[in-house]
Amino acid sequence: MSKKKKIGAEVISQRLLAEGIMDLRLRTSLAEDAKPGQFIGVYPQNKSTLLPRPISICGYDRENKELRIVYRIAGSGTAEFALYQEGDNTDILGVLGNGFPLDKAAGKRVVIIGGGIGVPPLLGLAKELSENAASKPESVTMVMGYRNADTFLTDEFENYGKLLIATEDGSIGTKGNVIDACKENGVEADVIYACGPMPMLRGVAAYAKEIGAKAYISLEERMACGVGACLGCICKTKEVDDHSHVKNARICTDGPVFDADDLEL
Amino acid sequence: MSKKKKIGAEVISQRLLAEGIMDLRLRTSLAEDAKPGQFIGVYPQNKSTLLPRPISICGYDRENKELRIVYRIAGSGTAEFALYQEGDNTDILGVLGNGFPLDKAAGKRVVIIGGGIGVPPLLGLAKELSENAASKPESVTMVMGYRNADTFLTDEFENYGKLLIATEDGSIGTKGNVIDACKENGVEADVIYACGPMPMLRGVAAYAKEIGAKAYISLEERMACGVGACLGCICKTKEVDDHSHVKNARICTDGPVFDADDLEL
Amino acid sequence: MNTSVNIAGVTFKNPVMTASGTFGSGMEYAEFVDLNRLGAVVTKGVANVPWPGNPTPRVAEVYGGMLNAIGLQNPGVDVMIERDLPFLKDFDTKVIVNVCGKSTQDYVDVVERLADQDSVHMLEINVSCPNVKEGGIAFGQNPDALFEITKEIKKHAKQPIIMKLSPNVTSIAEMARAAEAAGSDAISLINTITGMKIDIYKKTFAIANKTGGLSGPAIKPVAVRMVYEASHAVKIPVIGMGGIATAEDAIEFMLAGATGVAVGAMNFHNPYATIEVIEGIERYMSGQGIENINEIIGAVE
Amino acid sequence: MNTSVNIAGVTFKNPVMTASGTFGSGMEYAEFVDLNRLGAVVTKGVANVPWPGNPTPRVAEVYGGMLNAIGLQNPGVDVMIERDLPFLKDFDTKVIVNVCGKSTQDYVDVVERLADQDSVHMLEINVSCPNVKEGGIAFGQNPDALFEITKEIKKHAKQPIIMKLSPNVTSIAEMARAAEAAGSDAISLINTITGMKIDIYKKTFAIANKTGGLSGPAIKPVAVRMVYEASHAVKIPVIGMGGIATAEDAIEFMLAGATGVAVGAMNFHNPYATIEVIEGIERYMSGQGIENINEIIGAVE
Ligand SMILES: Cc1cc2nc3c(=O)[nH]c(=O)nc-3n(C[C@H](O)[C@H](O)[C@H](O)COP(=O)(O)OP(=O)(O)OC[C@H]3O[C@@H](n4cnc5c(N)ncnc54)[C@H](O)[C@@H]3O)c2cc1C
Ligand SMILES: Cc1cc2nc3c(=O)[nH]c(=O)nc-3n(C[C@H](O)[C@H](O)[C@H](O)COP(=O)(O)OP(=O)(O)OC[C@H]3O[C@@H](n4cnc5c(N)ncnc54)[C@H](O)[C@@H]3O)c2cc1C
Ligand SMILES: Cc1cc2nc3c(=O)[nH]c(=O)nc-3n(C[C@H](O)[C@H](O)[C@H](O)COP(=O)(O)O)c2cc1C
Ligand SMILES: Cc1cc2nc3c(=O)[nH]c(=O)nc-3n(C[C@H](O)[C@H](O)[C@H](O)COP(=O)(O)O)c2cc1C
Ligand code: FES
Ligand code: FES
Repeated sequence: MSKKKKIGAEVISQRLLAEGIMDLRLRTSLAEDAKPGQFIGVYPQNKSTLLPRPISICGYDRENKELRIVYRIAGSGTAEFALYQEGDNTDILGVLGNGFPLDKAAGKRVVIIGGGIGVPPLLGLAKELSENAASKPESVTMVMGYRNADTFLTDEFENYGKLLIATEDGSIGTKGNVIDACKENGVEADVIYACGPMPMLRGVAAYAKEIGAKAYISLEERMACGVGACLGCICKTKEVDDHSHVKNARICTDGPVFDADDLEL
Repeated sequence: MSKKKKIGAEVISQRLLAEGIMDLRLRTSLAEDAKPGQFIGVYPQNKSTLLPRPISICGYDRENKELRIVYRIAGSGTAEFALYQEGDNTDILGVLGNGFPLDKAAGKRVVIIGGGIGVPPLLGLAKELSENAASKPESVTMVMGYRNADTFLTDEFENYGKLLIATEDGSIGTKGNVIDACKENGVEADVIYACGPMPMLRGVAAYAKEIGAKAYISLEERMACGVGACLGCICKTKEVDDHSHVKNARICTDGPVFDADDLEL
Repeated sequence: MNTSVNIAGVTFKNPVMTASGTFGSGMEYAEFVDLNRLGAVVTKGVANVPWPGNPTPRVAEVYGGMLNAIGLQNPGVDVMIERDLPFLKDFDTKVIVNVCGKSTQDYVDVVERLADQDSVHMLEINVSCPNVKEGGIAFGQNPDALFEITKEIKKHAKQPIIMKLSPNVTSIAEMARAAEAAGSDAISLINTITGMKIDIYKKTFAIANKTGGLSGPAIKPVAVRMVYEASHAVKIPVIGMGGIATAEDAIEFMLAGATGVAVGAMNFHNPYATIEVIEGIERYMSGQGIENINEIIGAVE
Repeated sequence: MNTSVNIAGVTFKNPVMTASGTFGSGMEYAEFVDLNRLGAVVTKGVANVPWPGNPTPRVAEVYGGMLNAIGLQNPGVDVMIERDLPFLKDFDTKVIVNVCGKSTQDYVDVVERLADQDSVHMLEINVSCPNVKEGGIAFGQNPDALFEITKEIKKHAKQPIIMKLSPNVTSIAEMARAAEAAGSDAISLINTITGMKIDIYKKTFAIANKTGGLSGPAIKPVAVRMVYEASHAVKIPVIGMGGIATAEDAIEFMLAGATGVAVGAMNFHNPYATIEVIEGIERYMSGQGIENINEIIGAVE
């Protein structure tokens, strides 16, 4: 693994994917080190805001040094990013975080579960699992939850296996959340990878227990440094860990992906 | 006179005039109210800097709503302005200040003296005096001081009368300052208009006394509001004035142009 | 929708005021803003006699804000009565006169001169200006001194008084309690935080007075915290200020416990800021289904 | 060109350090920065036993800076001795361990445990963290308490000590004098200024602890002022921090009176900040014809 860097990146393209959801491709050497489930920090130019915005890696083309992020316009930083156009430059910090443990998938029935803006990092995971011989699963099912019919990335997920959709308003797929969709479809799994809001992740962890699967879930927390130095972004673990010695893992470096069994959710 | 405004302006063009000196033309309705010796506040976009930059009006085309400013890159705000290109937008505050008292020029031998970045506002003055019948002077002499041969606006001044140049290094015109140039050329005057650094303005005031002329000089001071509210930009006056009642005039509203006789220089 | 608030018996059409010293006496900004729309105009500090203030440079820009050391230049209370109050009387807004002094007697003199001025609705007593050597700050940094001067001023004031507190203290709650105990009708905070800027090339202070008061968005988190602490320490109403630029900022202060809010240095960045804050508060209220603005005061506990 | 400074008998190759809590124990930023180039690495605060810290959210962004209420999470001094100090020993830089505690005895325990650690060159005593209820801040806001704890720690410390002062006080000069009188070898300032941020849509505090410490460029003018006041109040050396992002910022602190300077929150904005500050100071010195960096310390009076 190469060193983390703060580095300039050039915008290759940007487009609107769904209401308030942007798809941004960057040219950066960081792509060479990217793994699914990792993230980068994107720095706004606006000098009133100094902290990097953590955004998951949605996809990468290592050879062409392309990194893809898909994000929701949530505040001043992402609103600024949404204005970037081809040829613009931006500063990014990365590659950050551990990423999904691919090796756990080998030969297993894998289910990938995403909700809302937790969906994008799972696309990179689905792609990697389909392409990477070493971690080839027995099967891959994907379950993605959206608010309504304004979904995004679904066409791309379909390239990598069976896709189930849940929508809150029932306009597409199962009416309800991703767990409802899993149950409705009797989804079975040995290994679950998930990313989404905390209530969903709690549901996933419980469902995994129920069906006897391992769950690897990606968490979110407010961050400052992004590199494990400030202790801003901790989550509670069941056991005392090596770093903190107080049952606090750093999401930015020890995570963002954790074995659900290790967490106090 | 119309009300002061904070208003968006569109960049018509920008070019480099001399090393570190920029010539920026803006499309703005404020041009309709502009007078020589007045200034505008230009707001940087950089959110770490919130105060407007006071920049003198160098020229204006009232009909086409064009305002011209010529400024030196002196810090972060002006460095940002220097990057503006045709079609960019910027916020400006104006029109600010009193401007030169044109009526004092009517039928008089007028001398216009400028030094360094005090030169630009005098171009607008020279033009107005040459065009405005009501304030037509008997004669106009212009004396501009620069550091070296890297002068600016001299070709344009020459359209409006006799131009004398002083350079610190003697590479063009008189070696020395503007007062040296006046003395060397035996410049006579009834009325002097001047803008430049404080030591020069003190010299101008003394020279005016010597030759029995009235001097109207434009001052500079650090400003916050630009509209007379904060009392940040005062200069010392000889008499108690109506506003402050403590011999402090506000350069941004009572000035920037003052009768030198009224000031405690 | 009800946007009016009551502070010490005075009703303001909305909670949005101007911060003293950043809005002249209203005249300068009347070109930009319809003063009739403001909750109140708070004037520049006025003393018993004219004050010349400090030498220049008096202002300097810093990251996200500015330093000032005007030094309370003012034309004296007589000029205020002859010139500024008649001007303000014609507007449908409340008028709060900010009062400064060097001694207790100075303050009392001003307060007494203003006693019969009907157009003055409240008095804001500035005991927190960091920029004058012998000025009010001595009163503003010591709870006993604050108590004494508040008590004395209260004896002479005909209008309700607002003691304006300094943030340059260890415990703002203690200062708030001292003001309340001495009978202040309300408090306002924060005044500027003492700061310094040095020009490393000229090797001089950016402000002739060496230090200046820091204001602007940079100080907002400190101001919100102090408004929260002060409003939880006393029962009298609190007027909050410090870096307010937008309606969101103003609402943050109100949720923290402010009944009134004032826009200061950001008038210089955006002369329309006060009006935009008023309009933004109304939008927030309708967006959130809030009928009465008083519901949001201190609503985050 | 001489960029080395001496603080309480310890020689630093340059005045640039890391601010405690913003640089881990150096390990995390070693990927970005050659630690050998730093004047010193100042570690995250460490207590006698592991501390879990505060609930999340612990950090929030504000205009020109951030709030934090980490609450001094730390793995305890034993882990520091077994893991962090051996790591740091391999670098050619000075190591300053930041010490926190809830009682005088807590501090003394840590100081004694570190007494025989040769790789620790100085101890910075954090009596100014605003984010722990029973923590050091009580010592940091009262000159008598500061005097007592300093005296007690000084009795037990083998390395020279630096008392780290809180800006949340009425008189920083008084605090500096108390630390000096009790025998502190140096002082550092400022720790964060207590602030608050409220999310007006969620109607909650942005930081779970309600208040957090404000740091970053927003606080620089306050920090420079306090460094100036403190360094004029005492003879012991001062280490300055608060919003330093560039060499210009660092030089401003030194001109105001700081012998050392630390980069804190701005490491998060620019992980190379420390190195850029070091290089920028050298450029400034050659540009200004300054041979010895000690010439600029306190040069603006
Ligand atoms: C590991 C990780 C991966 C993420 N991946 C994605 C992604 O792929 N796509 C996506 O749209 N969003 C993602 N997020 C959330 C994203 O970081 C926030 O939406 C973003 O920071 C908002 O910034 P802003 O300036 O627009 O909002 P503002 O509200 O203006 O931001 C203010 C501050 O709060 C922080 N902040 C605000 N919301 C969040 C949040 N939900 N999580 C963490 N910090 C926040 C910002 O970083 C900034 O420091 C991820 C968060 C984490 C922690
Ligand atoms: C009435 C008036 C008219 C002016 N006209 C011109 C002009 O036509 N052309 C021109 O090049 N310059 C002019 N100046 C000077 C110009 O305002 C400054 O050079 C400019 O503000 C520098 O901004 P900055 O952000 O680049 O520098 P910075 O140093 O980064 O600015 C920091 C702060 O200091 C203020 N400041 C810095 N230098 C000055 C200065 N000399 N005078 C006043 N404020 C200053 C800035 O406005 C800002 O608030 C004028 C000044 C005044 C008062
Ligand atoms: C230029 C200027 C002048 C000020 N003059 C006064 C004053 O006369 N009396 C007073 O009580 N406060 C004065 N203040 C303080 C403001 O009223 C306000 O308390 C402070 O600036 C914080 O608010 P802000 O960040 O919105 O500016 C002044 C502030 C500035 C910037
Ligand atoms: C995330 C964070 C954690 C901190 N932890 C500590 C600490 O453990 N001990 C301490 O003395 N100061 C701590 N501080 C304060 C900094 O060392 C520094 O004094 C302050 O942040 C001001 O400097 P800055 O503006 O450059 O960040 C912390 C600051 C931050 C931002
Ligand atoms: S964000 Fe700093 S430790 Fe994770
Ligand atoms: S800049 Fe505010 S009064 Fe002139």
